[in-house]
Amino acid sequence: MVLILALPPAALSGQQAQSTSSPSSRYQAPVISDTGDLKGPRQPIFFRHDVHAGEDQIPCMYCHYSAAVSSEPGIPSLQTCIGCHQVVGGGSRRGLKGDTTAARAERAQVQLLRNAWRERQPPEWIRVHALPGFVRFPHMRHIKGLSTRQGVEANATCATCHGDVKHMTQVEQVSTLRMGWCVHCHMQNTVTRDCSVCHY
Amino acid sequence: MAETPPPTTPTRVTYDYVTRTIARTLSTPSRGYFLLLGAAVALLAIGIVTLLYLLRYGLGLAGYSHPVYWAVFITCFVFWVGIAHSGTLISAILFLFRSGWRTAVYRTAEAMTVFAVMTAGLFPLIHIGRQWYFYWLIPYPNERGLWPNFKSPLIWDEFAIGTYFTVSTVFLIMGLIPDIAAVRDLATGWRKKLYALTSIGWTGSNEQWRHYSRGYLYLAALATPLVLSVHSVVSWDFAMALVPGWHATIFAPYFVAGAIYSGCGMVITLLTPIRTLFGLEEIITVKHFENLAKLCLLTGSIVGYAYVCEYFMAWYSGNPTERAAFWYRAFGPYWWASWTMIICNGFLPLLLWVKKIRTNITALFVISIFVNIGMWFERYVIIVVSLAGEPFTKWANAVYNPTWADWGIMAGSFGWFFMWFLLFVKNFPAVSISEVKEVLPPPRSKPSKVHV
Amino acid sequence: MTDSIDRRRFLKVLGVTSAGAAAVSACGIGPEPTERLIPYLVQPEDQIPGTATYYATTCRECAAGCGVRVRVREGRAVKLEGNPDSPINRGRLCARGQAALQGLYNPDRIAHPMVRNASGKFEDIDWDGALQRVTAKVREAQGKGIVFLTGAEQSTFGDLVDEWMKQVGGRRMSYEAFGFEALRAGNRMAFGTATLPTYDFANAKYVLSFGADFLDTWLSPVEFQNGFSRAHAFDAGRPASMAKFTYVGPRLSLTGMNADEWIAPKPGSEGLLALAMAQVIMSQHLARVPADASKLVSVLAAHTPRAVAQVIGIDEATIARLAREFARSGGGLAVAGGMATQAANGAEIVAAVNILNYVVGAVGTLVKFGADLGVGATNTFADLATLTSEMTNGRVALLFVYGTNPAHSLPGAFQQALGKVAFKVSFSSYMDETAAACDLILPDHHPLEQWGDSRPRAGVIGLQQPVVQPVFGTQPTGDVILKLSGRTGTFQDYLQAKWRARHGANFDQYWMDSLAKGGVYGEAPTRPVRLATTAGNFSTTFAEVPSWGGDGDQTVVVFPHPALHDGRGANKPWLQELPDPVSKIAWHSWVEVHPDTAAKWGLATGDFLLLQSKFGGQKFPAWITPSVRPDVLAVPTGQGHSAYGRYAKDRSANAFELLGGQATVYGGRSFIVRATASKTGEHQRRIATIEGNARDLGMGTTEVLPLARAKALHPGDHPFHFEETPEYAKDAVEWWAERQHEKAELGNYKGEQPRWGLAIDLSKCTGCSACVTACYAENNIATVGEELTERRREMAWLRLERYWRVDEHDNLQGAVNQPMLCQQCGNAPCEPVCPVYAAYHTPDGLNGQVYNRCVGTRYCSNNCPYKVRYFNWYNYAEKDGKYEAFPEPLSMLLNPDVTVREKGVMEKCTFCVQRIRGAQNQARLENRNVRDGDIVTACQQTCPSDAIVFGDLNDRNSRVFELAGNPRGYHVLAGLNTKPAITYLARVVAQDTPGNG
Amino acid sequence: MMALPKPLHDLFRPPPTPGVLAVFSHLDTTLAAIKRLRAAGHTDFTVYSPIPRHEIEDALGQPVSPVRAFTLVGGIAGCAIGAWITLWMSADWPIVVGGKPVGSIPPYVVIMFEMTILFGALSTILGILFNSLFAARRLGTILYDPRFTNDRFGIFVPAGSDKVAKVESLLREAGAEEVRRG
Repeated sequence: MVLILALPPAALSGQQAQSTSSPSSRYQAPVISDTGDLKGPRQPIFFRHDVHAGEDQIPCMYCHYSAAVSSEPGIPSLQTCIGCHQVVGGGSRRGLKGDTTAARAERAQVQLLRNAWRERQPPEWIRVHALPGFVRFPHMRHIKGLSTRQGVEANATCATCHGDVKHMTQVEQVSTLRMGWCVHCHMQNTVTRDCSVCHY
Repeated sequence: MAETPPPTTPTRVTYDYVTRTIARTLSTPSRGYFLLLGAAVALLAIGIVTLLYLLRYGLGLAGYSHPVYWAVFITCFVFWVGIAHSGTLISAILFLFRSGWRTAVYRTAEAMTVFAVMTAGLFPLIHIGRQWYFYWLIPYPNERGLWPNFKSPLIWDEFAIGTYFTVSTVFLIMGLIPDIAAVRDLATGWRKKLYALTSIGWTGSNEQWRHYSRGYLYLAALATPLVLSVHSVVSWDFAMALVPGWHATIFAPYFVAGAIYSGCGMVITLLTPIRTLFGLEEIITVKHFENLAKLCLLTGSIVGYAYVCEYFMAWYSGNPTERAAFWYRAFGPYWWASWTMIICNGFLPLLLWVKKIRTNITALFVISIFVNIGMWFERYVIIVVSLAGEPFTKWANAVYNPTWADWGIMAGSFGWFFMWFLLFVKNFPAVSISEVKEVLPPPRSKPSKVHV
Repeated sequence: MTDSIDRRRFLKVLGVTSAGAAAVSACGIGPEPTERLIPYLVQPEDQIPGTATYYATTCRECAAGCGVRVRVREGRAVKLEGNPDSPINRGRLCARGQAALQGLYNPDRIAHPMVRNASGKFEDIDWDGALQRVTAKVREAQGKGIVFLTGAEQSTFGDLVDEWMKQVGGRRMSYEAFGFEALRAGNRMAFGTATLPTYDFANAKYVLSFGADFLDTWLSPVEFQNGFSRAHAFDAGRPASMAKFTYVGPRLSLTGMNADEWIAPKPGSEGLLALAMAQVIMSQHLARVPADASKLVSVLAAHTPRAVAQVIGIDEATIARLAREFARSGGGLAVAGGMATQAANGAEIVAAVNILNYVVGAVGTLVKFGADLGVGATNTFADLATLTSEMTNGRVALLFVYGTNPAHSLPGAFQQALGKVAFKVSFSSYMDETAAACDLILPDHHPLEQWGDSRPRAGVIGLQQPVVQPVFGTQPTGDVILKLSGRTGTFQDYLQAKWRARHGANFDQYWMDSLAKGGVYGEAPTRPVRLATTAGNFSTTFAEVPSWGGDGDQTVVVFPHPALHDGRGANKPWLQELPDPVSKIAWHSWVEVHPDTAAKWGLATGDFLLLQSKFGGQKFPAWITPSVRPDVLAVPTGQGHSAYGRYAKDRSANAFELLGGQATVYGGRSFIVRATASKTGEHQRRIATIEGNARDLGMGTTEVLPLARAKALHPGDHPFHFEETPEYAKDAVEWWAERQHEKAELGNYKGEQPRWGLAIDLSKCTGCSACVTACYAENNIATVGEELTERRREMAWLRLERYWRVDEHDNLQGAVNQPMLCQQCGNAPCEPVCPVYAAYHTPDGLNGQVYNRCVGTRYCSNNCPYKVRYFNWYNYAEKDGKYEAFPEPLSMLLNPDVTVREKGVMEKCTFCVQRIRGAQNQARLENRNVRDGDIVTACQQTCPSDAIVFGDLNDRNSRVFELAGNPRGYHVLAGLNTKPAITYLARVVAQDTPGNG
Repeated sequence: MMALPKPLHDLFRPPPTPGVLAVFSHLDTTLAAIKRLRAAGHTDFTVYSPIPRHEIEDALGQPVSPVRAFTLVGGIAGCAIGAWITLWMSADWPIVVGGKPVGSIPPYVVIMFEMTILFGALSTILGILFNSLFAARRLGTILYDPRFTNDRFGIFVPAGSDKVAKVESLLREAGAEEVRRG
């Protein structure tokens, strides 16, 4: 685990990052002038998945590193953020296209993070995807199962439930996460519908 | 008003007399009526408050104690379902048998049935642990794609009780329609409007009578197996389980007989004051009571026979757990409940062999009260004592005692029942007008020997 | 006292709040509150969210020093399990060890230092201020007497205290309420060494206990139980190897009820029995007697069976038979302790038993001096009596108390003497009686929060490491002492320095290995001992059975409670709610009365008896039982606290108050006292949670086989085959059953699936109830408290049913213990009656219980013949509710993998389905199938006697498959055709009729 | 009175039927009147009675009520629905309980039975309502007397102005206590 934390994102994503890194085809996250229109809950720091996962192509499991090996995906520790943001001050990504106001705004968000780290006060993220206490959702089983079945890399399976987070400026819940939704998928994939797989 | 009454009939009891006597029961209520109604509502209030407590804090407020997981609530449930049985029996089965005497008592019995089922139906909702999820027992399409388990006797129960409630309600309403029309034609003011609406255009024309009589006959024919099935299904709640003292093939007929027995008892209990208060002595005669008493005697004897059978089979089977269960029942810590039940249901009805007792309404009233008590205890014994004496594992040395919450809900159920019953008898004819007339000789211009 | 913990700080530690919080809120009504996720600042390296991490440390609940592994999830310790590397407990743990977590997260812990102010009340003080005061007081008290009182503390911490005391001119004393003074004195008398040897039960061929409760409270119970069950278990196929166990004592304890034979001589005369047996063995040359034993001949000659039979109340033939059995077994091990050695002549009794061991050659082979037990180094009761008088006389100016609660267990004189001490400092983390009497409280970390070690026996050092962040604002006493003694560094540095001194080269590797393994596990060489020259000099004391202190017509035996022990367990609801293995009484104390006595007095179970000794009087509800001698009343300790938190305070009566303060000649304490008994007229409706008697044996519930019959069994035999279907109907029933099951395999039930099953060997099960507490811990089972326990609403998914076992003359010989849990029936009666499929059959053969689907009709429980389903009558997780089972921070130990059930829901044993699913998930990640042994249920994991085995019944190579086919195997209530997944292996009893030695 | 569009007006407020209403105090006179009316070729007259009397039915010679068909169809449909919900719902999410087949008939018979009764009874009620209230002559279009629910019998004979007098006399002759035109 220590090893993974110490490596830069590209090292982890390996080949994939190389193969898709043609600069022209790269997704560029939009400039957001009015955050009030965005769906999903407002987070204490305006962390943009579309910038990190979309534009910068950081694999999901760089931050949510335990998703493929544990039942809980975990949320990255502040150290993970600061690992990059010690150097990356924000406001210089391609997608901004030189918009100085936007760049200043993004730098301000990075500054919030740096302050939190300095004051050792982690931000309280608002939970977007929550299941009731009586449901078990082992992330690693789903990631393994979906990636095997669909023949894709583990990071590509997240979207099945979480939606296209890579292009979400602010993360919102796209699936109902209700039992009917779970069961529907289980039946489509002919996996068990036994109650005690999720409820115990 | 009949001009030349037939000699065989008392002069006073004519069609008109019947209509007016029965319609008089709907006159402005007395203070006593309001006192009774107030008492019923007060009891109901106790029940509601208790229920709120149960909802807030949990079923732990009741006396439940491992392994007695069903107790007073289910006892009351079976008690009220049992009460509900004589109504349809009297109105449907005796109708099919063309028993003339039923006409004077069947309306009361049928109303009692409907309200008793309404009461009984509350208990399964109250007694479950998460009352707010009661609708999960209903097969409705839902997002989760889940259905109830039709193998569970509780689902059978739900269907049986639901059907019984529906059918007995429509049966009661069907019977009421011609009578409401009769009352409508006497009433004035808002009541006339109410009855005009509820009699849905009844005139007594030959077309109406033609379909009505046929339909009523089919309803009776459907209700008859239903009556037998409902209490059989209720008995299977127990007989399908493997608890010694429950798991017996005799349960269905035993419960049906017990139900009719308790129902007849309750009919006597209810009719006695109604008859006196509303001055219906000439419509509901001692003969009616005697017939009810005979029915009690018959069903009571069947119940007594079932008791003997149960004990005999427990001994004769040689099954040690069965024997232990019945030994516990008779001589265990709940012996008093068992013997109350045996005396009230096994021995008390034997008094009805004596014609003097059978025709003494005061005596019958007292006996009927004991019948009710005895039948309540029968369910208590079957449910609580069988569970408490569970002989499979010695873990089961139960210390069950009901608490205020048990009694509160039970009181509430009596309040609920009597509230509806009292409201009913003051607003709708408590004795069938048209059917009582049917057993009277029709008015003729010249005396005739035509059969009644 | 219960300062609310700083929740924010907690959450930072936790990393994610979701798991625990969601588990508690469970299935509430209404919209889910907005959840917040608080990230770690720095991710702990060895923790993965959603995955448990295990840390090895050492259990400090008693002096046995078992190794434990702590399961940590998201920074919370959620479960303790035995450390398989530890030679002491070999991966097993007792109920008290399991409950250590409730000490860590106890809601009544002292959160901050507290000082007694002028008005006599405690007020908070900061650590700096507190330490300044202590420094000042130490300076003041120097030369006027400083005493540091600890519990049994054979550890580096003890060394530190010794150093500090030397520095300030004080002294350290250690105190254990149930010390082993008689054992030490007896060993000195017989062998000239006052140390406590270790006992090798596993290799014994005959175990004879003179009151030593080695399965519950004596020395090292988990270790001994593990060894004992190896010796005492019966395994068909292997040469019959069952060691007979005979128990000698006035009452059946947990240990006693496992005996094959119970001998109840007059209390205090046990030594005579041992001597008479030795006499028979020597005179009849039944064993190869060591040469130097010849000097005993003359002593023993006075103790022929004929001579002692009258005094001890056991007939001559029995004594001779016991001697023959013991000697001829070729591996007899006799142990003395507990009740038999608490009389004034306790040391002599031990010496007599030592002689018995010696003459059969057990000393040196089964009794191993050399691997001496650390608990033998505590101060004696006489020392404590001296301390008391010193305190009374003002010769102690400053008293430190650490890890012990003398104000509860020592006589009243000690409490009065405490008042004479100028300044008292307690390091207790709980407001126990001693802390409440002190002037300053410097709350210590819980052992799971701090560094330390423990030397339970020579050769073994258990290492103790912090496994969770401190829950409260406590400080480790080691750090405090270092600060007080003016040294730099933490106790961790001190500990490492000490270890480094012991092991110089390559220390870092050594340290990491020790941390990973949980300690250093060596074996001390056995030291040969010879009979001391004085060995035969004691027998004069046996001229008659002694009388003990006090007056009154009744003999009252005070014994340690198996779970609460001397009272230290009383603040843990798991232990309070754990029914005593013998009496099955929970949450309160009792007095054991023989039925004959009860009949004489007109006493019913539950009637209160006032026991009045010369030293004090206490009221106890009577429990009428044949498991006690008619002339003896027995009372457990553990209850009757006047402080010690919400679970312990003002609960029942303190048996210690009956006892006197006079030390015996060997420096111990007499736990037998004369008293008068009178009825008070009060009555408790229900005191025991369960009653079982001999009649229930063989009724399809509990099966017992005599040894001879068990030996004659061949594979494939079915001694308990219960044939309910008559011959003529058999074909029809089988055809029907087959059709049923064919149709039952529709849908997703097709295909090869495992069928999980359990095998429980009743020959191994001792009834110690460790599994019960383990189950509580693993499955978030609510404790319901005394009131609801009395109403039989306890939630124990796994209960131990105790059935008395009598011989052909109806004399009680012991008990059979049967763990009763959900049988996961193949044809489960509970399932079809559920209207909403909350109880249903999983494809892998479990009786699933879907809590969130349950509406609570309770029909399933009514239809369960085993009565193993439990209902949530209230919301036991409701915050500040009347019956709240997990008040903060107790909720921290909730297992995040298991739903916390809400009110109105039925629950039951699931075979630890969360562990099954966890193992399946893990196996799938590794692209393999689940292997036998991957899944270990919580009860199996902790069982000190290895009586429970879990596995797949469809796997022909699994251990459980093999055991299920054992001819001793049977299903409970097989006649009901429920097809349980649990196979019980009948208890085998080594019954030897007289003359059949 | 609210004005209704014509088709609705016709439906809800049909015009009164002209005819004659006779009130009888005795059953035998009523029966006599029926006989005479039938002999006179009247078929669509309405007889009111406080109770159903088989003598009247006999005298009228009506066919058996079609309500029984409703009962039969309802019962069969109920049984089928009972079978369908139990079997289909069990198979929709097959769950094994107590080692029993997913679709086990014996317990489902109970549900089928109850559904038979329920649907049979409900469709019987529908049959009665349909036949006697909607398919029969509409209330309010013919003359009625409140005494008919008490102790009087009545006969309403629809008759145009041409026949009224003749019918009146016929009824009076049969023993009518009172005759009215409407």
